[in-house]
Amino acid sequence: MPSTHYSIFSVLREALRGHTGWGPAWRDAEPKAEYDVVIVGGGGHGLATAYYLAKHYGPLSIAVVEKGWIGGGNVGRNTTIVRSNYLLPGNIPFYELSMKLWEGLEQDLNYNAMVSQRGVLNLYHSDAQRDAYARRGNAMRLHSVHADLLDQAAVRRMVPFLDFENARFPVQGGLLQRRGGTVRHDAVAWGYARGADRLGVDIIQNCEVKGFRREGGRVTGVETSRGTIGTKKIGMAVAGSSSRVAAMADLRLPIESHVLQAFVSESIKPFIDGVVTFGAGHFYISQSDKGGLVFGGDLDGYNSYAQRGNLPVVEDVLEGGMALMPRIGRVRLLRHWGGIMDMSMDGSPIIDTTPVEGLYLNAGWCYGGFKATPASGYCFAHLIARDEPHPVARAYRLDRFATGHAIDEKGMGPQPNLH
Amino acid sequence: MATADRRGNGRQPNRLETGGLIDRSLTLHFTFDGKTYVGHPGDTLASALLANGVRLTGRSFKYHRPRGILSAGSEEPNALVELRAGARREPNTKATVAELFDGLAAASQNRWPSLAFDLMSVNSLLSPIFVAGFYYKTFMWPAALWEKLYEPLIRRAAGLGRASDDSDPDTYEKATAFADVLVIGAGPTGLAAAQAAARTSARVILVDENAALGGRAIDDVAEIGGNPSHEWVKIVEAELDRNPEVRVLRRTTAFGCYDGSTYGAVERVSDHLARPGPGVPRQRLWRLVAKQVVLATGATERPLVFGNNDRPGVMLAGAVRTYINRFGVVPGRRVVVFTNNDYGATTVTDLTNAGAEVVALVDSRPQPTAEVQRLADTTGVRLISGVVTGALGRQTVSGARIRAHGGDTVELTCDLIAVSGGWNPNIQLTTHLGGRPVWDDRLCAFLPGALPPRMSVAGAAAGDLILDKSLAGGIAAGSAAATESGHKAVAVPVPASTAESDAITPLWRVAEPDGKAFVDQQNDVTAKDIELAEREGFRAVEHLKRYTTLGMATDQGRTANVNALAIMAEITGRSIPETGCTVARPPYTPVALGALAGHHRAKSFKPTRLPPSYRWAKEQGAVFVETGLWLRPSYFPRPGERDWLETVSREVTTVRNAVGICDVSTLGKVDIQGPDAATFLDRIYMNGLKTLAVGKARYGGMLREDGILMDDGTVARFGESHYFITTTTANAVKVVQHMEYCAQWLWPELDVQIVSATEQWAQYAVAGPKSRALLQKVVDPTFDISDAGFPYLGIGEITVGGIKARLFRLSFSGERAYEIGVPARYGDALIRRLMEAGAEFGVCAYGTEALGVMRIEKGHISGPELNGTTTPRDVGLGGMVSTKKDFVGHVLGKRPGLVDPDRPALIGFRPVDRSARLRSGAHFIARNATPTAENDEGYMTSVAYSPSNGHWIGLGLLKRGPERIGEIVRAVDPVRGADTLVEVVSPVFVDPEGGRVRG
Amino acid sequence: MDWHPPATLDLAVSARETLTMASFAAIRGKEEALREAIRAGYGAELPYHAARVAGVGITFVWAGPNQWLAVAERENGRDLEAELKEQLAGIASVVDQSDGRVVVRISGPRARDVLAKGVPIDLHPRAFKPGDVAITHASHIGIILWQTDDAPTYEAALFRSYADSFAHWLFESAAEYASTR
Amino acid sequence: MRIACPHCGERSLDEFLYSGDATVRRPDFASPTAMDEFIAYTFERTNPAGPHRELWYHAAGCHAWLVVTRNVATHAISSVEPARDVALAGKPETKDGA
Repeated sequence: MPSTHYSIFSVLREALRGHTGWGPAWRDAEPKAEYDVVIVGGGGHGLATAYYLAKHYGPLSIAVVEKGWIGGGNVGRNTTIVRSNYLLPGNIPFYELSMKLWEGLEQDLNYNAMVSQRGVLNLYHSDAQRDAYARRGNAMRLHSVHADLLDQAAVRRMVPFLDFENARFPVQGGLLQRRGGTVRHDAVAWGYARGADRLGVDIIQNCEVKGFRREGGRVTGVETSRGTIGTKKIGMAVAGSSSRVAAMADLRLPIESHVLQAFVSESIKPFIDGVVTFGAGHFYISQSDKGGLVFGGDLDGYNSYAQRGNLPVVEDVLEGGMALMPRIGRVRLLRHWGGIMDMSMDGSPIIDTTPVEGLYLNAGWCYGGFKATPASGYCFAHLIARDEPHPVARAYRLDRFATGHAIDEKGMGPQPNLH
Repeated sequence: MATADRRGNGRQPNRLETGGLIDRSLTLHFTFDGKTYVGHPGDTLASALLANGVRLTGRSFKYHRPRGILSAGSEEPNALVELRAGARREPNTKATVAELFDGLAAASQNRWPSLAFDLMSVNSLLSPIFVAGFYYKTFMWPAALWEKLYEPLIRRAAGLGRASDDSDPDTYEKATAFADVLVIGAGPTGLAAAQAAARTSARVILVDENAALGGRAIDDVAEIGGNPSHEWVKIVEAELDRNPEVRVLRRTTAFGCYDGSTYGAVERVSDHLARPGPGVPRQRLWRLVAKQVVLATGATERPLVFGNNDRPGVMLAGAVRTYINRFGVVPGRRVVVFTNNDYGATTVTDLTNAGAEVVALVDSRPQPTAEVQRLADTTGVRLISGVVTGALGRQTVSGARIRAHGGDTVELTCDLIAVSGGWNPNIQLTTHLGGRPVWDDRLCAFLPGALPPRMSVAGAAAGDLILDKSLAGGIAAGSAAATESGHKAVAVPVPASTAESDAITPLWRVAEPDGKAFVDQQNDVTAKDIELAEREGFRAVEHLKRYTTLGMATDQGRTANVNALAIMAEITGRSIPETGCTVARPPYTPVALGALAGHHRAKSFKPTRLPPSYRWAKEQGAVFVETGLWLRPSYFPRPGERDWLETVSREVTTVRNAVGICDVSTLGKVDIQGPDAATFLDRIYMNGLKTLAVGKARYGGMLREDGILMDDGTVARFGESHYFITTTTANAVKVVQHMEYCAQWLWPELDVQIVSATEQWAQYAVAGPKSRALLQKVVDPTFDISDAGFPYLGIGEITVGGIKARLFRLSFSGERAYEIGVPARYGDALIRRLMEAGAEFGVCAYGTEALGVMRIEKGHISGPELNGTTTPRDVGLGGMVSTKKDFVGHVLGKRPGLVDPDRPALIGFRPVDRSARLRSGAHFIARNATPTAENDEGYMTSVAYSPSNGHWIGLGLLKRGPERIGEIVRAVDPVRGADTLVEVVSPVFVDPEGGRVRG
Repeated sequence: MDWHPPATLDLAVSARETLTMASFAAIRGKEEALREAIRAGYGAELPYHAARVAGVGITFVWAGPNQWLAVAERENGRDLEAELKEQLAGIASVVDQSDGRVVVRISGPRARDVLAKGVPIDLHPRAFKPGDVAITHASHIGIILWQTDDAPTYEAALFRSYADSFAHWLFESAAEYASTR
Repeated sequence: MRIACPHCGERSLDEFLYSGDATVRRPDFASPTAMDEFIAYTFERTNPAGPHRELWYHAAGCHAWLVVTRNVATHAISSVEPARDVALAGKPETKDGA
């Protein structure tokens, strides 16, 4: 009998029989003719949506269709950070719901995605930055999300390896969210896939969406590389490709696709506990459980669908890195890669219905999509099942640009590459 | 080399008497794990360790199995050491590429307490549990223990070497170089390509990761052009070095291919020395921009997958040859050669020539090829058609178990198993821009697919593994690249070379191995792990990699990926192309992070801009603050002042009662001229400017197209078609960019010329009731600056000591004030003159702190209010916005969300308890409400201690703020533990009637 | 500027402190009139592209589309802003740049090697010659760069506030060659 | 990536700033449907995964705004024109089309 549930007993039993009894984590499903709901996109958000739909709103027949292999988009190419240290009321409750779901994820999914809450520290280097972080920390506290404003001495105790002596922009302190941290990114996709599969969801890989079937302004199915699948409800969760897929339904979105690079170093003995974000340059860093320094910086800055970046940004990121922590000079960069970000016009996401009835949109995640995965799936499932927004995601409307209700954390305006 | 001694070779049991490209006349001392050894110039750490008979060099990542030296190059998965010590400690350094220098100190890593006796090797006993993906299935019970127990344990075990505990003491730099033809790799192919290209007079850059050029031509014994191949290398190298248009970058790895035919390369300028010379960087990052590129990166040998194939003493056959031929080291005395191809088989010759005994040539192919038969005949080696099923020995190889086709098993004693599973062309750079490799069944390898623009591939990297084809390919590619880049072809004959055979029959893994059969040695991924991944559904190549961590180690799986893919294909019954392919990410080999930063670290992270009064302010003992790139005086402490607050308060009081001087040169200044200048500015600013009289200035605000405030400043009109505007310091560059955008893209029909003049003028605010009196002593007397002749908002061109200057009657402080500008070179002289002239009035210099206090006292907005989310109305400027004309932001500023009367709007605050301190970032809550998100009504943007009022004051954005004057609200600041009652008051705390400014 | 140039025979660095400079741009429709005025007044042909030309007692540096920088020695109180405003009245906008930028001269056999460490353009003699101009940057600092002779000698005009940082980069980049001869 | 500035020649990416879609044109503020037009102009994007015309600014060079035609999927650039020229050429067309 194949082992499906993970427990101390099943792990030991399989260890004794050479692990020959494990079954597939998820079935490689064949598409059926019709489903109640089809989720387009087998990334973190799509799989989480399917999981929560099946768990909370069933019984429903649900399929997730994925162009390539599941988890191959941004859930598999990010820097693994989770946090809810947002400023604006449209964002905080949503990301806090996500944090809470992260905190219970392993038990919920019976899958260890290594949720590790070792803290997220945003450094400040000026009085103005301190005040902005105070405003943010206070906003979090008003939402019952804990945050601490640290002075320089406290930061020094916590992360003594930064440059406190010779910095161009000296560290003055930081805003700390102790519950922030990292999660093993690939495992999130696999865990949700396995969880959804066990609730009967069909996960269909190598199945590319080619178009939407519509009758009288509402959807009736999706055309895929593996045939047409009938359905009345389609959830789009294809961040990075949202504009392309939306175009199949004749929608133009407030989104540009931009490339964000991520970096990992060779494995070294862990010395960085949590996540540290430089406030005077484009650089943030954490260290994985395997020992690699995982870091990143700013967008490359130009529209792109190629999953790669260019050298100037690589240099910019490492200039920030060496300015912040000059002891990493002799550590080596192992790999850098790029992911395609759905950059929205205000830097915040969209979870909403669309002008096409039955077509639901989950898009515009910018570079914040990974940390949002559980809440995104949770709220998108709610929207699809109930046809009304989940209360914590109600600000993520598609028409907010027309009405002047942008959720602009950075205050950069309708310039996607500046968010 | 001064410290190297000439006393002798020491005992190097495996060093050959002759041969190799090392200098036996010099002896270098080095240590490994504290023990001293000797080697020679030309050695790598690996070759020197092998020469000294050291085989155990490291422990594997997960199971802590003993590991030795597998390769002789940058693909090495096992022999990783911590090189150097202290601040220069370099973790995970491959011993196979670390050049030996006198005094080198290296230590093994990831073992405790010692390399030979590693307690962590108990992990090996737990290996039945620690299979691929075990993390995801376990450590969940109970949930609380993950972060308290399991993860800390995992993190303690994680990582290989240790990063230094101190700042890297060496320097790095970056440079850019351009070439007609960039040749990557200086093996026979690359040398031939560079030679062919250079002869056309093209500008050529040749890079190679090694110190010595030659590649296979120095690793193997062959003839090229009638010379021993290493002699041919010298001849070509000399020709290239003589050519002034050729730049040869040795010890340089081209690590990444980027758009626009730009290649990242890192030159290890000083890594072969104990420390860099004076002024010399440790490493240099090159951005190489090439019209044409010839990729001649050769190929990497694949190991064979059999039992205990990770034991020290199992070595790639090509590496065995390299150690013999390039380093004069024979890595074993009794050797089994195990191969599936002809090239691997010929290793027998090198070993025999070096005096080693080849106890068997094990060829997995059912029938020996003609080449192998000839080899067996000429050397008399025992030829076994079969496979090695397992290496014997605990810490190092002591024998090999061999299963002949037909089933006979034999155990042979040996100390080295030389293995060859075929060759993988080094095509990584062809895939960096998304090119997909294509599978070649004959070579059993991936070849380059679609290439990056302007790249060609030659030699082994293109699948031409045989020497004569490599040379011909190199010459053809070099010539073609030079021609493509605009040079006239010069015919270069292909030199004759030794005949070779590349015949191969694939063997991806040995069936029924004796012991664990490793695919990825560094990450401890076995053939069984691949089976498990397949069983659990992780069949896509990327799933396989991510689930098992295969190919994710410091060697990027260069010796592992293709074997793994082929094994997955075997298990699933699909072909290799159906299974997938491996696409590489940069860098090709790991690159020191310091090199990517170069000069830009510590104080040089970003340039520092110094304002004109910097030198003078420094003399005065000013405290400076970083404002963007500028370093501005923050305040000017005087002896006896207790703290900054006392100093700043004194500066404010001096301005309000007498006169003060502040360097405001950092404000952006833009000169705008042209017949359409007035129309142009009218479309940029939200308020009308066409009516501004010549000789006058006006406050102006500009919006983004979405109706949000972008910047504010003054607009001065010097002539009908000549304006001079100021911007905030922070937005100086952005505003010029915006204006250029409007002039070139939105309204190109307008004739306007925009020139940044920020740096031309040293500009000082002279503020306070005595400001005119002071200026009258400085401004040349021909100019009337009386209130009648020079009223508030008047501007004019004047002279100061005969120098042309500009005077603006503007005030940020609310006092009678001027800004006086002189050409920047006179800035230092002017501040000295102003201070001297002001002495009789009690003048003081003031910095950004006092400037900030006074603007808050006057309710003027600044950065915290101009935060990219406020409308003019939000900050009390709604009345300025024109309703008639077109300007940027006009239409979208009327969206309902932006005109909602409930939006927080700017208002003033003072503490009910006047002794209480206010802080920016506090949120406003109605007096009797609980502090929750629902009751959040806005936040404090700016605060100051107001010496003029004798208490703290604040500006903030409060829901319907202007309607609530007199109300008392809470300013809650939980992150600083404060909750203060504040009264809503007018945002103007000083001289609300505005009389002082007019004098 | 904080001058501590490294001692080497292969590189000479100096600041040109005695220049008067002004930028100017043609008013629309007056492009030809401007060229004629420069021709008549200074005997120089204004370059359309990134180049620097010499006139009588003056040089003109291309500074962007329809924009030039006039550079001259500041002898006898010469003030190019005033001079050009008079010469080009009604045909061009003129702005004083004498103090906005400092001009650094970098000369000698090592000049190319040192500049390559911060300037991302091709200065090989086949690509960049005396008379050529480039608006670019050096180590994050904007410059207008031109070559004056084959020594080679380059001049970089940069905003005054960056001078110390520029010098620091330049001298650090040159340090490698300090002890070569 | 390298962009051939029509004024300065080919330069590295780090001299330029990308600034969005060049296929949208600022509407007439006096149009009766100005609000809708400005909303579409400012916020809605086609964002194609292929050839695209976009605005770049030669920030560290000649300060020219450029219209770059670039394949967003491959980064291959097929043309670079001064934005002023494109805008002037497009002006009457915009009026006719409006």
